[in-house]
Amino acid sequence: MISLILQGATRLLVALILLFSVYMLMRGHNLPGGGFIAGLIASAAFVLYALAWSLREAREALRVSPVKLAAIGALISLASAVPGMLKGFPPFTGLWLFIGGGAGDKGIPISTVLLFDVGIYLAVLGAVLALFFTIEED
Amino acid sequence: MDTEVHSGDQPPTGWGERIWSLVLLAFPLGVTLWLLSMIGPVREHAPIVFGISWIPSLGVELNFLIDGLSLLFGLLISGVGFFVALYAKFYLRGHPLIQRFFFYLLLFMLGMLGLVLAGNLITLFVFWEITTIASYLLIGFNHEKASARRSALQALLITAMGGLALLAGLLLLGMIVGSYNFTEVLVAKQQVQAHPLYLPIVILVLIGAFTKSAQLPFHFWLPNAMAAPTPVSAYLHSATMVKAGIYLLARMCPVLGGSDVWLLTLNIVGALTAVIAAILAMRQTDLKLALAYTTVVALGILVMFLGSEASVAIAAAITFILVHSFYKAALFMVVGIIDHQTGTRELTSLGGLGKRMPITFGIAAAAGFSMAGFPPFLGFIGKELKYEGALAIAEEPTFVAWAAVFANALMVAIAATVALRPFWGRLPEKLQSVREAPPGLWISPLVMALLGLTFGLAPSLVATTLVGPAVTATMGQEETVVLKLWHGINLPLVMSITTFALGVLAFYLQPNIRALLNRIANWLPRNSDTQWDRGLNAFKWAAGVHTRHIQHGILKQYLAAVFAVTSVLLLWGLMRSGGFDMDVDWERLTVKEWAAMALVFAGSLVAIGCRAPLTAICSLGGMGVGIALIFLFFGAPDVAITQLLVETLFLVLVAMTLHRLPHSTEVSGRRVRFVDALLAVSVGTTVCLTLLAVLQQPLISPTKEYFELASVPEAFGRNIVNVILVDFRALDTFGEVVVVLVAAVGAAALLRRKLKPRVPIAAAKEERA
Amino acid sequence: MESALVLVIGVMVAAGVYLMLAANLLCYLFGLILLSNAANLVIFVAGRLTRAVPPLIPKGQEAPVVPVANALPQAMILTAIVIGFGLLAFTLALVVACYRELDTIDSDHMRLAEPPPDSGEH
Amino acid sequence: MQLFLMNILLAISWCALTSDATLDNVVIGMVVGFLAMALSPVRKFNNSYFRRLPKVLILIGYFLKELVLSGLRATWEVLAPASNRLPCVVEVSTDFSDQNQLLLLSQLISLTPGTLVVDIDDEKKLLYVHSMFTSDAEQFRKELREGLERRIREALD
Amino acid sequence: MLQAILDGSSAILALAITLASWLLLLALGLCFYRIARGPTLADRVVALDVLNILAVAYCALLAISSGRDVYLDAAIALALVAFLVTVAFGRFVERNIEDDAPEVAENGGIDDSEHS
Amino acid sequence: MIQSILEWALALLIISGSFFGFTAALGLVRMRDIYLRMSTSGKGATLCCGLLLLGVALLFQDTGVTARAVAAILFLLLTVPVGAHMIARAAFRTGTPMWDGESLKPPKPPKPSRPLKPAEPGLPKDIE
Amino acid sequence: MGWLLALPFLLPIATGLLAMAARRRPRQARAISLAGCIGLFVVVVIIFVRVLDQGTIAAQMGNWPAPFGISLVVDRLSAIMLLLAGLVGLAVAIFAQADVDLRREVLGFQGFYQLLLAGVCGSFVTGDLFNLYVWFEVMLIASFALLILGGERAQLDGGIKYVALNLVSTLFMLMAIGMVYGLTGTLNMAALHVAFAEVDQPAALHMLAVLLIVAFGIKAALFPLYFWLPASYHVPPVAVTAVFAGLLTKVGVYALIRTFTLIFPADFRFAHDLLLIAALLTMLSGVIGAASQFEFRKILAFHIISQIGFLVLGLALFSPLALAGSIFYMVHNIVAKTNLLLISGTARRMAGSFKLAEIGGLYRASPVLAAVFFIAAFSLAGFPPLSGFWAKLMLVSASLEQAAYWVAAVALITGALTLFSMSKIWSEAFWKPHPQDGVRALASLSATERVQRMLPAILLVAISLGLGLFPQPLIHFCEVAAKELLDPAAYVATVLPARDG
Ligand code: NA
Ligand code: NA
Repeated sequence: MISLILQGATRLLVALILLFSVYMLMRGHNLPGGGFIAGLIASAAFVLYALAWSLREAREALRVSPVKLAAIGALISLASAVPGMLKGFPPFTGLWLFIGGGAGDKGIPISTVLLFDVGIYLAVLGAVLALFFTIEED
Repeated sequence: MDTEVHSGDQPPTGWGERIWSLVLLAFPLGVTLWLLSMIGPVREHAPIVFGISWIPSLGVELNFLIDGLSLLFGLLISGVGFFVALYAKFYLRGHPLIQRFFFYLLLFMLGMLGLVLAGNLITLFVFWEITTIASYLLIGFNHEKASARRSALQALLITAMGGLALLAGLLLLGMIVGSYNFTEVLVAKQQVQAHPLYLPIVILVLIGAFTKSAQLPFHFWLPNAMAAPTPVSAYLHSATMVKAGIYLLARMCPVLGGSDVWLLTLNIVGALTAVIAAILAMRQTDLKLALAYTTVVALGILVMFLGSEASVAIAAAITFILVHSFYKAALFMVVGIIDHQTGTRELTSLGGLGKRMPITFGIAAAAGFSMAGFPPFLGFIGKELKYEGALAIAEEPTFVAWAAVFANALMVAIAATVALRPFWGRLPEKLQSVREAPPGLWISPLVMALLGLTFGLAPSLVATTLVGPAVTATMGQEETVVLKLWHGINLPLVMSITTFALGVLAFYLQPNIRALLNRIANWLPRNSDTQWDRGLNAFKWAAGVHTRHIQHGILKQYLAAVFAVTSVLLLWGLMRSGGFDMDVDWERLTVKEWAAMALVFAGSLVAIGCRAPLTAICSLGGMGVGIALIFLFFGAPDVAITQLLVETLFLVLVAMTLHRLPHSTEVSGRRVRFVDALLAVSVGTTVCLTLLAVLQQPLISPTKEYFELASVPEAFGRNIVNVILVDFRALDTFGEVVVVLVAAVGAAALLRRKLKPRVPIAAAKEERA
Repeated sequence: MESALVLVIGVMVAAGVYLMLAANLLCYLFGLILLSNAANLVIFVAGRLTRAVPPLIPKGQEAPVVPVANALPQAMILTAIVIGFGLLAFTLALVVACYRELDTIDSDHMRLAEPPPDSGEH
Repeated sequence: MQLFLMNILLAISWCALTSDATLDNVVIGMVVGFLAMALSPVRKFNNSYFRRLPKVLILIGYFLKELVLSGLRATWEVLAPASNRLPCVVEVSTDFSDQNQLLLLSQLISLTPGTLVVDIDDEKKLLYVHSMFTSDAEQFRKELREGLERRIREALD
Repeated sequence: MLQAILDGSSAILALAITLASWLLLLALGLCFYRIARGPTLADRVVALDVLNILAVAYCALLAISSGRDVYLDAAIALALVAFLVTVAFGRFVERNIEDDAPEVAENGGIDDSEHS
Repeated sequence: MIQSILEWALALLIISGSFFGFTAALGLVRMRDIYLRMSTSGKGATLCCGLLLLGVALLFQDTGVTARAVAAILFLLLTVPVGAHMIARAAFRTGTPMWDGESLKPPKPPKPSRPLKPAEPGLPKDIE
Repeated sequence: MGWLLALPFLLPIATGLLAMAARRRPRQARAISLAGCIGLFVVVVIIFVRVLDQGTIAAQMGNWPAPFGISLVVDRLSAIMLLLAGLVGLAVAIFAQADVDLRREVLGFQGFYQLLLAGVCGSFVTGDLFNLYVWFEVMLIASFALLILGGERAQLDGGIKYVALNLVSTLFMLMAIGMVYGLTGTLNMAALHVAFAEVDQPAALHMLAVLLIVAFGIKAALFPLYFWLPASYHVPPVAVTAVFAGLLTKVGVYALIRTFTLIFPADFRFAHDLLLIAALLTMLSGVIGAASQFEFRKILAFHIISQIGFLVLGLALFSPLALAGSIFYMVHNIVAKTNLLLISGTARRMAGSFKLAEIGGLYRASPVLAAVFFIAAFSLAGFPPLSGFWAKLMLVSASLEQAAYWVAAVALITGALTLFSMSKIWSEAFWKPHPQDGVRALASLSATERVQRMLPAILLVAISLGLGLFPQPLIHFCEVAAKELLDPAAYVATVLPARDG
C-alpha cells in the first residue's frame, strides 16, 4: 500500500514544508503569508505524513490532539487581547513593543498582533488536521 | 350522557375543591350585590365610567362602563352565574377534574362580566375572546369523548373566526373615531355612518355577533356544544355566552344601528334563524338538544328585534333576554337533574317521572309555562311585547310577525315536550328506582323558575330598574318602558292565542312532524354540521395538496425553486429599476490573463460536461489553478496562495473519501437536464447583470486609502492584506477560525462513532441522574 | 478587463448551478465549489481590478508609492475562502456519512425526513 | 551527528528562504529546523549525505546531463510525427545495501524523462522501470548499472 | 534588466515573455484536454499534476514579467504542496482495487467514462 | 553589452522553458498510454519550471531571490517524481493497459513484494 | 464598552472552546455550558439596561475608528434581540441538560451549542456587513453540527437538505456583500447608510436588494425559500429544534430589518413590495403547511414559517407601528415558540412520540404541562390577553392604517388557521386518551429532570403571560426601537465620528 519512495521523500519533505510554513508565518506581516497560509501549509505537511506513513504516526508526530491544538490556537488568539484589555483598550487592539530600536530601525517587534497570528496559525493547523484525520480514520 | 357524573357514592370533597367552589360562589355573589347597588346611580346619572390606562401606546384602556345595558347583562351573568355555580357544585361533586371545571367556569364568568362591562372596544374584545377560550375548555370538558373534542373545536373555530372579523371591525371603527373608548365611539354615529368603511365595519361586527350568537349560517355549533356538562349548557349556552353577540348588537346600536343595511340584515337573519332552528328543534328527541335548538330560536328572535328602531321592539328584546335567561337556565338544570338521576336524556326512554320527582316536575312546569308564554309568567309579558314589537318593526311587519308567531308556536310545543313529557305517562322499567334529586341540585332551578313567576306577577320590579335603562342605552336616547301583564284585547293577544293553539297542535302532532322532518332531512342534501365537516376536510385536503407540492422532499427541486426565484426576482428588479446603461470595458487582456480565464472557463465547462464526478473533481482542480492565477495577475498573491492551498487540500480531502463513495450514479434524463441548464444559464446571466450594474457605479473607497496610509505607521505591517486580517479586522479572522474549528469537530461528530466518554456510560448516566 | 471576468463569473455560476441541480450529492458539492469560487471572484471584481500591483508597501516607505490593488476585498476573500473550506469539508463529510448510513448519494432517494405520501405516513 | 548536519541543512534552507544570513537568523533557522525535524520522520534517516561531497556533485552533474539529454529526446519524441519507440517495463535488480540509495536511484530514474519507476520491491531490491526508448531490457539494465547506480554508490557509500 | 522589464524597454524580453505566455497557455489547454478526455482517472490526475507544475512555471513567468519577486512564494507553495493531490489520488486508485478488486481491475480500475 | 547578453540569455531561458512546458503538455495529449504520458510530461514540465525559475534568478540577481528560486527547483525535483511514481504505481497495479507499439495491452501482472494491505487504521489518541 | 459589547460572543466562544475540549467529560462540559449561559444572560441584561439608559451604544474593535475597523453597535433592536438570545440560550441550556442524550454530549453538543449562541449574538451585535457574514457562518456551521449530531438516518437526510439550501443562501449573501462593497467602498453599516443615499445606480440597488432578500430570506425561511426548514427541523433532539426555532430564523429576519432600515434608502418601495408579497405568502403557506401535518414538532416547524411572515410583514409595511409590531411579535414569538418546542419534547418524553396519532392523555397526566402548553399555544394563536394578541393587533392595525385591507385579512386568517393547528395538538396530545394508555405523569420523573424540563417552560410562559397582561412597557420600547430604525441618524452619529460638512 504505502510506497517506499513516497515514504522516503516524505522524510525530507515534511520538515521542509513545516519550515516553509514557519517562514510564511513569520514574514506574513510584511510580505505574502501569515497565519492562515502558514497554517494551511503546515497542515499539508501532516497530511502528507499521514498519507505516506500512517495516521497513527502523524498523530504521534503532532503530539497534541488536533482539536485541542485548534482550541489552544483560538484561545491564544483570544489571549492576545488581554494586554489590550489591561490597558483599557477594546478587544483585538494591537500592542507593539520594539526591542532594541535605534534611529531608522525600530528594532525587533513583539506584538499582540503577531501572537494573534500565531494563534490563527495553530487554530487553522489544528482544525484542518482534525478534518483530515477524522476523514482518514473513518 | 355525562358519564363522569357520580351520583350516589361520591368521594369526600378535597380542600382544593372546597376552596375553588367557595371562590366560585363568592365571586358572582359579590358582583351581583355590587351591581345591584349600581342600579340606582345608573338610573339617575349618566353611564358610570371607571378604569385604568392599560396600553396607552395603542389607545387601549382597561376601563369599564356601566349603563343600563351592561348592568342588565352584568346582573344576569353574575346572578344566574351564582345559581349555576351552586348547581354545578352538587352536579359534579367528586368529579376528578372538578377543580379545573370551577376554574374554567370562573374564567368564563370573568370574561363575560368583563365583556359586558368593558368601556373600550379592545378591552371588550379581550374579554370576548376569554369567553371563547373558557367555553372551549368547558365544551371539551368530557375530553376523552371524541364528540366532545369535536364540538369544542367547532365552537372554538367558529367563534374565533367571528372574533377575528369582529376585531377587524372594531379596529376600523376605532380608527375612524380616533379612539377605542365607548364614551367617544357611541356618540360618533354621524361620523361613522358617513364613512366609506361603514359597510365593511357593519359586516365584520355582524359576523362576530352572529357567530357568537349562533345565527344562521353559523348556528350549528351551539347544539353540538351540548357535549358540555349540563351546568355549562345552562350557563354558557342559554343565559350568557351566546348572548354576548346580542349584547354586542345592542351595544353597537347607537353607533352602527339605524341604517337600512343594519336593520334589514338583522331582521332577515334573525327571522330565518328563528324559523329554521324552530323546525330543527322539533326533530330532536334528546331533551338537551331540543333545548339547545330553542336557544337558537330565541337568539334569532332577539336578533330580529334588535334590527328595529322602534323602542317597543328593543324593549321586547331586552325583556325577552331576561325571560329567556330564567326559564332556559331552569330548564337546562332540570334536564341535568333528569340526566343525573336517570342516566338518560332521551325523550323516548323517559316518562312518568312526575310522581318520583315532584319538585323537579314543579320547577319544570313553571319554567315550561314561562317558555310557552303563559300568564302570569314573565314569559307571557315577553311574548306580548314581542308581538307588539314585531308589529312595530317598520319594514317587513308581516314577515317578521309570521316568523315570530311560527317560532313561538313551535316553542310552545317544545316547552311542553321538554317540561311535561318526561313527567307524564308510564314510568319505564329501568327507571323504577329513580328518586328525587338532592336539594343542592333543585334549589337553583327553583329560584330561576320562581324569579320568572315573580317578575311576571310584578313586572314593574324590572321594568324601571333594568329594562328601561337597558333600552335607553341601546337606543342611545332616553326611553321609558312599562311592562304589564294585561294589555287588554288587542292584536298581540290574538296572536298569542293563535300561537298557543298552534303550539298545542304541534305538541300533539310532534311524533308525526318529527317523522316527516326526518324524511325531509334524509332527502335534503346535507345539513350545516356535515357541511362544516366537509369544509374542514376540504381544507385539510387542500392543505395536504399544498404541502405535498411545496414540501415534496426532493432536494434538487428545492434548489431549482430557490434558483428560479432568485433569477426571476433579479430580472424583476432590473425591470423595475428601468435597467442600466451597460458600459462594458472590453479592455485588452494580456495573454496570460486570457490563459487564466480560459482555465476557469474550461474548468467550469469540463466539470459540467463530464458525466462522472471523478472527472469533475479533476477539472475543478484545474479551475482552481486558473482562479489562483487570476488572483495573482491582479495583485493578490496572498489570496492566490491561499486559494491554491485550499484547493489542494480540498482535493486531497475528496480523494481520501472517494473510495467510500459510489463511483457511478443514475443520470437524469436529457429533458430534465435541459431545464436545469436553462435555469443555470438564467441564474448565471442575472448574477452577471447584477455585478455589471454594480460596476457601473465608480467605487469611492475611503477604507482603501486609510488602510494604505495607516498600515505602516500605525499597524507596523507592510502587507496590507495581512494587517487587515490580524489587526484592522481581526474579529473576522477570529470568527472564521471558529468556523473551521466547528466544521472540523462537526465532521468528527458525523463520522466518528467510537467516541466514548472518559467515564463509563453507566457511571455517567448515574451522575446525570 | 472587469467585464471579461464578469463573464467568467457568469459561466462559473451557471455551471455551478447546473451541477447543484443534479441529484448526485457529489455533483452538488462540486457545484458548490464552483459557486463559492465564483462568489470569491465577485468580491474581487467588485473591489475593482488593478494589474499586478500587490498591496505591499516596500521597505523604507510609509505608504505605497504606486497605486496598489485594493486590499480589503482580498482580506474578505481570504476569510471567505477559509470559511468556504470549512463548510465544504463538512459537507463532504456529510455526504460520506449519508452514503454510509443511507446507502445512496442520490438526493432523489433521500426521503426519510420527508417520506413520500404513499409510504404510509400522512 | 547526521541529524545535526540535517539541522544545519535546514537552517541554511531557512536562511535561503528568508534571504537573511545574519547570525540571529541562523539561530532562528536552527531552532525552526530542529522543531521541524522533531515533528517530521527525519529521525528515521540513517545515512549521511555529505561524506562524499565531490561525488555528490558528480552525481548531480551526471544527473543534470541525463536530464537535459533525455529531456530533449523526449521532446523530440513528442513532436516527431511518427516514432520507433517501443516502450516496456523492465525489472531492474539492484544490489544496494542501503534502502535510501535505492530510493534515491528510483527518484532520479523517475526524474529523467522517458523513464519512470512504476513499482518497487524493496526486499528483492527490484525496481520496475517503464522506459519509452528501450526495447532491449538487458541494455537498459546495463546503462542504469553503469550510470546512475554506480555514481550513487560512489557518492553515498 | 529589471528596469528594462519594468519600463518595457527591452523588445526581446517582451517578445520572449509574450511567446512564453502563449506557449504556456496552449500547454494549459492541452492539459485540460487530457483532463476532459481521460479515459482513466489516472490520466486525469496526471494531467492535473502537469497543470499544477505548469502553474509554478506561470508564477515564475509572472515574476519575470512583473519584476516582482512575491510571486516566487506562490511558486514555492505550489511546488511543495500540489503533489499531495497526486499522491492522494494515487492512493485512492490503489485502495479502490483493494476494496473491490475483481470488478474494478477489469475496466482499468477507474475508467469513469465507461461508468456513466 | 553584458546587459544585452544577459537579456538574450534570459529570453532564451524563458522561451526554452516554456517550450519544454508546451511539449510536456503536448506529450500528455499525443502519447498513447498513461505511462508514456507520464514519462514525457511530468519531467518536461519540471524542466520548464526549472528554466523559468533560473530566469527569475538571473533577472533579479539577488541572493534572496536566487535562493528561493533554487529552493523552488529543489522542491519540485523532490516532489514531482514522487507524485508521478504514485500514479504510475497505481496505474500499474490496477492493470491500466500499456502501449506496446501496436495496441494497448495490459501490462505484466505486477508482483508486489508486500501484500497489499490497507493502511493501519491508526487509532487516534483521544479516542481510547 | 468595547469589552461589554464583545462579551456576548466572546463569552460563548470561550465557553464553547472549553466545553469542546471537555466534551468527553459530559458533567464538566454541561457545567461549563450552563455557567456560560448564565454569564451570557447577565451580560445581555447589563447591555440591555445600558441601552435603555443611554440609547444606541457602539464600540470599535481593535480601537480602529469606524468605518475602518469593525464596529459593534447595539441599538434597541439589537439589545432586545440579545436579551432574547440570552434568555432562550439559558432556557434551552437548562432543558438540554435533561433532553440531550449522553452520546450527543460526548460528540460535542455543549460546545456546538455555545458556538451557535456566539454566532447568533455576534450577528446581533455587529455593525459591519462582512462581519455579519462571518457570524452567520459561525452560526450556520454550529447549526449544521447540532442538526446532524448523533447521525441518525433521518437526521442525515434532513441535514443534507438543510445544509444544501443554507449554503446556497450563504453564497448569495457573500456575493451580495461583495457587491455592496463594490457599490459603496465600505462595509460599515452606518457608513453604508450614508453611502447608499448617494448611489445613483437604481439597477444595482434593485438587484442587490433582491440578492439580499433571497439570501436572508432563505435563512429566515420566507416563502418560497423555506423548504429546508420543514425538511430538517423535526430531526434533531428537541432542544436543538427549540433553539433553532427560537433564534436561527429570527437572525435572518433581524438581518432583513437591519438591511432594509439602515442600509437601503427608506423610500425604496421595490424592496418593501417584494417583502410584502413574500410576507403574505409566507404567512399563508406556513400555516396551511402546518394544517397538513400530524406531528407535534412538524406542526410547530411550519408555524415558524408562518410567523416569520408576520415578522417580515412589519418591515414591509414600514411604518412606526408596523415595525414596532414586528419587534413585539419577535419577542412574543421567540418566547412562545421556544417554549412550545420545549413542551413538545417533554410531551414526547411523557407520551412516547411526536406523532399525534400515537399520543394523548397529557391533560390528565400532566396538568402543569397542559397549562403551560395551553397558554403558549393560545398566545401563538394570538388570543387575548396573551402576548401574541398584542403583536397581531399592532400589525393588523398598522395594515389597516395604510388601508392595506387584504394584508390585515391575511393576517387575521392566518391567526385563525394557527388556532386550528394549536387546538389540533391540544385535542390530540392532551385531551384525547392515550391510545395505548402509555402516558406517564410528570411526577414520575426524577426531581432534577422535572426541574430541568419544567423550569424553562414555566419561566417562558410566565414571560408570555406577563407580556400579555402588561404589554405597555415592551410596546413602548418597541415604538422607540422602531423610531430608531426609521430614522437611523442617531445610529449613524453614534458609530461614525463627526464628519466634516
Ligand atoms: Na446591532
Ligand atoms: Na447593529
